Amino acid sequence: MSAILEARGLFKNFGAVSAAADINVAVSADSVTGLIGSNGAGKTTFLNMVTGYLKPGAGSIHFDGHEITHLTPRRITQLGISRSFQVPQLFDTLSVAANLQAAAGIVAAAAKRWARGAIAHGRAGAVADEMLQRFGLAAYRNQPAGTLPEGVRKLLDIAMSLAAKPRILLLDEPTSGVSADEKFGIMDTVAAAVRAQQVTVLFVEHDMDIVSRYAQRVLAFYDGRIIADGAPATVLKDGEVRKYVIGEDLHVKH
Amino acid sequence: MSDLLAVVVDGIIYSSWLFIMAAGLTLIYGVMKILNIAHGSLYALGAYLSATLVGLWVAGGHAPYGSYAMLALSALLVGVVMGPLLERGLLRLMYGRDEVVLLLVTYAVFLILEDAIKLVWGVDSLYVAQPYDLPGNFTIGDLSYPVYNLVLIGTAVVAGLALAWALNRTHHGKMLLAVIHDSEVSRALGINVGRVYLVTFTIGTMLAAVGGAVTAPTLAVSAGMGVEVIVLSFAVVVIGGLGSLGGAALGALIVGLVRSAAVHYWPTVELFSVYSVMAMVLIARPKGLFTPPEARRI
Amino acid sequence: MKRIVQWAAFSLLAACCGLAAAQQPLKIGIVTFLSGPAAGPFGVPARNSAEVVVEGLNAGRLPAPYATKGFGGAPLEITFVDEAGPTTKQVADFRNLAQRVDLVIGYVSSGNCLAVAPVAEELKKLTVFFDCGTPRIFEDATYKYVFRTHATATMDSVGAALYVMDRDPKVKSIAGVNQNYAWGQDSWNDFEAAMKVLKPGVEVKTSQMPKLFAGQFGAEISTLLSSNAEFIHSSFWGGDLEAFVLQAAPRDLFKKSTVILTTGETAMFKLADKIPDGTIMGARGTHGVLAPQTELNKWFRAAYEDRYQLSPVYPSYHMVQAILGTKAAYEKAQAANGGKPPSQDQIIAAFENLTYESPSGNVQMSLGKGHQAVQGTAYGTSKLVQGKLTITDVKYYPAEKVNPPDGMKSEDWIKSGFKAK
Amino acid sequence: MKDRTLIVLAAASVVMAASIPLTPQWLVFLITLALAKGLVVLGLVLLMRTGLVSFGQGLYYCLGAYAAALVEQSFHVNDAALMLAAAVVAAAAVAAVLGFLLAAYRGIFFAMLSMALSMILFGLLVKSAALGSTDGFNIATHSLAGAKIEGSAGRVLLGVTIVSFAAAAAGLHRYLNSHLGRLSAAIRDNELRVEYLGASVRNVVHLNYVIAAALGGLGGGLTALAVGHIDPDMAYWTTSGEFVFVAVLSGTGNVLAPFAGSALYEAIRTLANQYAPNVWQMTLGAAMLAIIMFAPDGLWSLFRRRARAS
Repeated sequence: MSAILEARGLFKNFGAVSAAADINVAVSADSVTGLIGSNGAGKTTFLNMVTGYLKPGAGSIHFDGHEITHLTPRRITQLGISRSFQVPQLFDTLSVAANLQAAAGIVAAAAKRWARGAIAHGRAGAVADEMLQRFGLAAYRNQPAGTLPEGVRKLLDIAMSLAAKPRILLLDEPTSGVSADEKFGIMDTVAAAVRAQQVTVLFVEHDMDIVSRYAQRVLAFYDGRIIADGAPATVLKDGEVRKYVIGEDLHVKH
Repeated sequence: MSDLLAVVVDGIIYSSWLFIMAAGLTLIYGVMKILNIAHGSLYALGAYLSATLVGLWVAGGHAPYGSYAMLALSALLVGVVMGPLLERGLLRLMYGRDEVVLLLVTYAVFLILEDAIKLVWGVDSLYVAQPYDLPGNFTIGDLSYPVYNLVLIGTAVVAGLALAWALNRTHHGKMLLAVIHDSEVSRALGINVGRVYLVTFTIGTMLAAVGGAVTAPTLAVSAGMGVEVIVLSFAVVVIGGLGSLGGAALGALIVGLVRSAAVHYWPTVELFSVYSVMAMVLIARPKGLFTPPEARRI
Repeated sequence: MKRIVQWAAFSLLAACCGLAAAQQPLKIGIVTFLSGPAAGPFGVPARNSAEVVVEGLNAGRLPAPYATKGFGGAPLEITFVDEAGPTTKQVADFRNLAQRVDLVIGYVSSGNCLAVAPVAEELKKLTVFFDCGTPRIFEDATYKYVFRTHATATMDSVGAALYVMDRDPKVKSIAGVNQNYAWGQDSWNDFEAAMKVLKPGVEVKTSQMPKLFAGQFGAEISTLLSSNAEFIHSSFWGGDLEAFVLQAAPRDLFKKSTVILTTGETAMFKLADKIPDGTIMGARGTHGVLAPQTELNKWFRAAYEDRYQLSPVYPSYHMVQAILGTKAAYEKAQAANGGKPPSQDQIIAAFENLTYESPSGNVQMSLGKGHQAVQGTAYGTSKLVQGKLTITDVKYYPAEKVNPPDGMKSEDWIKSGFKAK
Repeated sequence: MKDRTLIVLAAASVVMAASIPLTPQWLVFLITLALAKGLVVLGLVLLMRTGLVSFGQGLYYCLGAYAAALVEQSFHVNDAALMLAAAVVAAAAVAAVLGFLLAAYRGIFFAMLSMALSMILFGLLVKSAALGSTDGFNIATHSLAGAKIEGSAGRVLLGVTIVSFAAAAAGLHRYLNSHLGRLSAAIRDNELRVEYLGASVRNVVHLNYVIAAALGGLGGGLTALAVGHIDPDMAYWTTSGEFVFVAVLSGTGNVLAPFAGSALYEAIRTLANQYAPNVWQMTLGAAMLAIIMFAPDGLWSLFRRRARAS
């Protein structure tokens, strides 16, 4: 299977701190990859570089064959990489439905101009309804996003990034700030939705149970480097990983 | 050459006047996120009161130099009366509202004070030149300047240094900076934000009044004098970067020098020199010269 | 709403036919600055003047030829409107006022006069401008219902130039400091043009144009000081005028150059001890201390001073001149109408090309097809005598010497070298 | 699907248009003015929906007025329709250019930069003696789309203004409920997310800025025709401030609000001026405070509450 996303020799420093040191990854289409590592290990930095929020100091990122290293987040989203946020980024005064319609509408409107990348189909309204069903948000339809409980905000945030009909979805700690019993519910919903849309997924996660249950492949970050890469079973057993990632950090939330 | 010297001297005199106004404005904005249009009327209030008090003092035949005390007194009075009155009586009911709404509240206050001043002092202009004439003149090159201008410059410098010291060296000042940085967190840390607001607004009001008081002797205190000042000090504050004291100082200096250069070399553009500077600075630096760093959002 | 319509309709009736009913009071709307920077120097002295004069007229206390009560026996009722605010507001207020009064006297600001004139025409409402200066009103258009009972600002600038020539025929250099808006720009342009005609080759050192109501003139004064001009022309008024004097006098600008204050008379009582001797003072006509010592003027000064403990200044004279001009026209029309109260059209017919006496001397409505007054003017030099500012070396200039002939634009008249057509 | 706003708008316009002949001329003028200013405020409402407040809408109000007047003065075209067209085009054109600059600004800086630009126009006009400097100049309107309207110009103009406002309000209403309208609100709430959904915040802001300017220009043009006189004051910061005030007073909830707010403002101002000429500013200020305190979301919120209650 060919790589849909590929990072080659990425470097990024914040002053003295090295957030990425020679990151090389190839992600194959329709795979689900978990990114683990203690805080400041470079997971989110990696996400931010892929989505163009940060520019790498060196190295290049390729999506579906073309280089996207120096594109703006908007352009990258248009090409078909969308992300969700650790702290949900919603339109708080708009209703849940309107949030999704805005997201879907952007694609629908844009489809006329750039058919490449995101495959836009269906009217925004239809897509929004589809998402409401798929994420079980129908009950909140007309409620302003600002008034939703955290778990629902997380789901809406992810639903919006999926409403853009991406080919790659990046989830930044999808279950952080959510009570333990909600977590699996959220992840199941997301997994189902993702399967339905055939999206390649990368997600940052601290909860190793979640990782081992949903990821087909795990990348362990430490000091801006990838110290382990492989199937969950093997990676989570890896000595360095146990020492640097799980050892101190297992089940640590913030 | 002496011409250039004149440009600088005139510029600095004008800048000092601007700075006294801008300092209060930027302080209030920094802490309370209120762009206070009423600042102009408080300036006028300071001018009217000092004109009255100095007038009485002189009429009373007291020691002429006492008139300076009158200037200080009136600024103090306006500050401690109007500051708390407006903050406690009105603004406090508005906190949490949109910045624009707060701005309009101060605009309403401005309208009300304009008429209030008219009702108290009438529409005839007042003037009290004694403090201005008293110290005589000094000459630079072949130009003579009233020594009073040095008082103006001095007031500005002292006010600036005092504020800077109070902000960075005193406990209250540090609390203030904390609130400027993030009022939510400060609340969480147990800082009495309400009190900080009261103090800030009172100091800001006092600065406006000081501006009025030191200006009163140099001109005719007349209706509508606050209007012209306010947009000018807005420009200075925005140029310098909202909430930044150093920015206000630099902004005042730039505006002052540009204006006096325009007057000397190209009088016809004096009218919009200030706004052109403001536009150019904002185009070059969208948030003004000195701006606080922004936190990463994701 | 319905009530408003009826009431409006009624007052319209009153406007057209009301004059017919004898002894029924005449309603006069008076528009002048009651707030803002122009209230102190112009608006309020004018309002005071209106009150004194109307009171005097209603009591029949004025000397001949104005001894009859009110206007031809009809008592006067006045309503004041604040002139402060943008022209949209002025036009709105005028349209509103026009419903409630028989005639309007008002407007200090030239912009407001320009804006209101066509509206007065549209509403067919007799309107008398009492103070605004721009010559454009009757030079750019002709009106039936609009009159102006004082000379334009051109007279002030030309008069100032003539006086400079009388003071120093060998004048070599001039400079100017005027507010950067229409009044200041026009005043300076006319003065500069007149000087260049009267004294070819005169050097213009600098023309300072500070923003209106700037209040701080340090830099301007420095520039004027280093310009070493012999004469400095200024049409400053109000707070700016006072601030300029307060800031310039201590820096010896008045010693270094001779300063011309074309509206200086408005400040001469407040700033008596501040205006240095030798300053050229104007009053925009033979008003105030420059007015002739006639019975009428004596009565006016006495009545005004006795009521306000202040001397009347030129805006006060402009106001009384407007009221008396209208009275003269009204009574002339009444006489022509066999003693019956005249119609508005009859008043207008009588007003055109009218010549009448005011406390400031004779007024001839000879320009703008008989709607625009001309008058002589005068300038003098300030001199402090026992703490009281007096005007010495007064020179009078007859109307035809300082005003263009009818049908000629002021600008062209000056450029032509003051030639008649 | 029925839309109450559009129905109310249509009904109100018809009633107002029908009552024109009965309205006394001074009231005709006030309503025309209120509607013309209401158009400028409509533009501000759109900007506020996008999270932006312009303290320089006077720039376009003034541009529109001068464009209309200059068409009349320099080409002797005194047909209302053409003059208004010129007003809209001039304003929109300038905004299209300045938009590239302003679209990058937010919050108080957007407000201040737009104010600075408007004050620069004010300065330029004051300097231009040819345009009468601060005195401005008069303009006359003799026909509307070819038809002579002398004598009844005021009433005809009110008709034109009612139609323009109704059309603009309806159009804006539709726009706000379209995708771009939703996107504008989204930008106000969270720009970052909009970009991460693949839309260009700058483009939307730019577009809304131009629309607002066009409305401002139209309002200015109508004001110029109604007043028959123009001057640089229209670009002075206090004029822009008045518009912002009316916008906040009205509330941004509904496109009908700006007329209500604008009318109330003119009413307060006129009455205060007639019955309290010495303290009319104070009256205005007090009224402002009262409204800000008791109708936090603008007058419109009052209407809505009433509607719900009944």
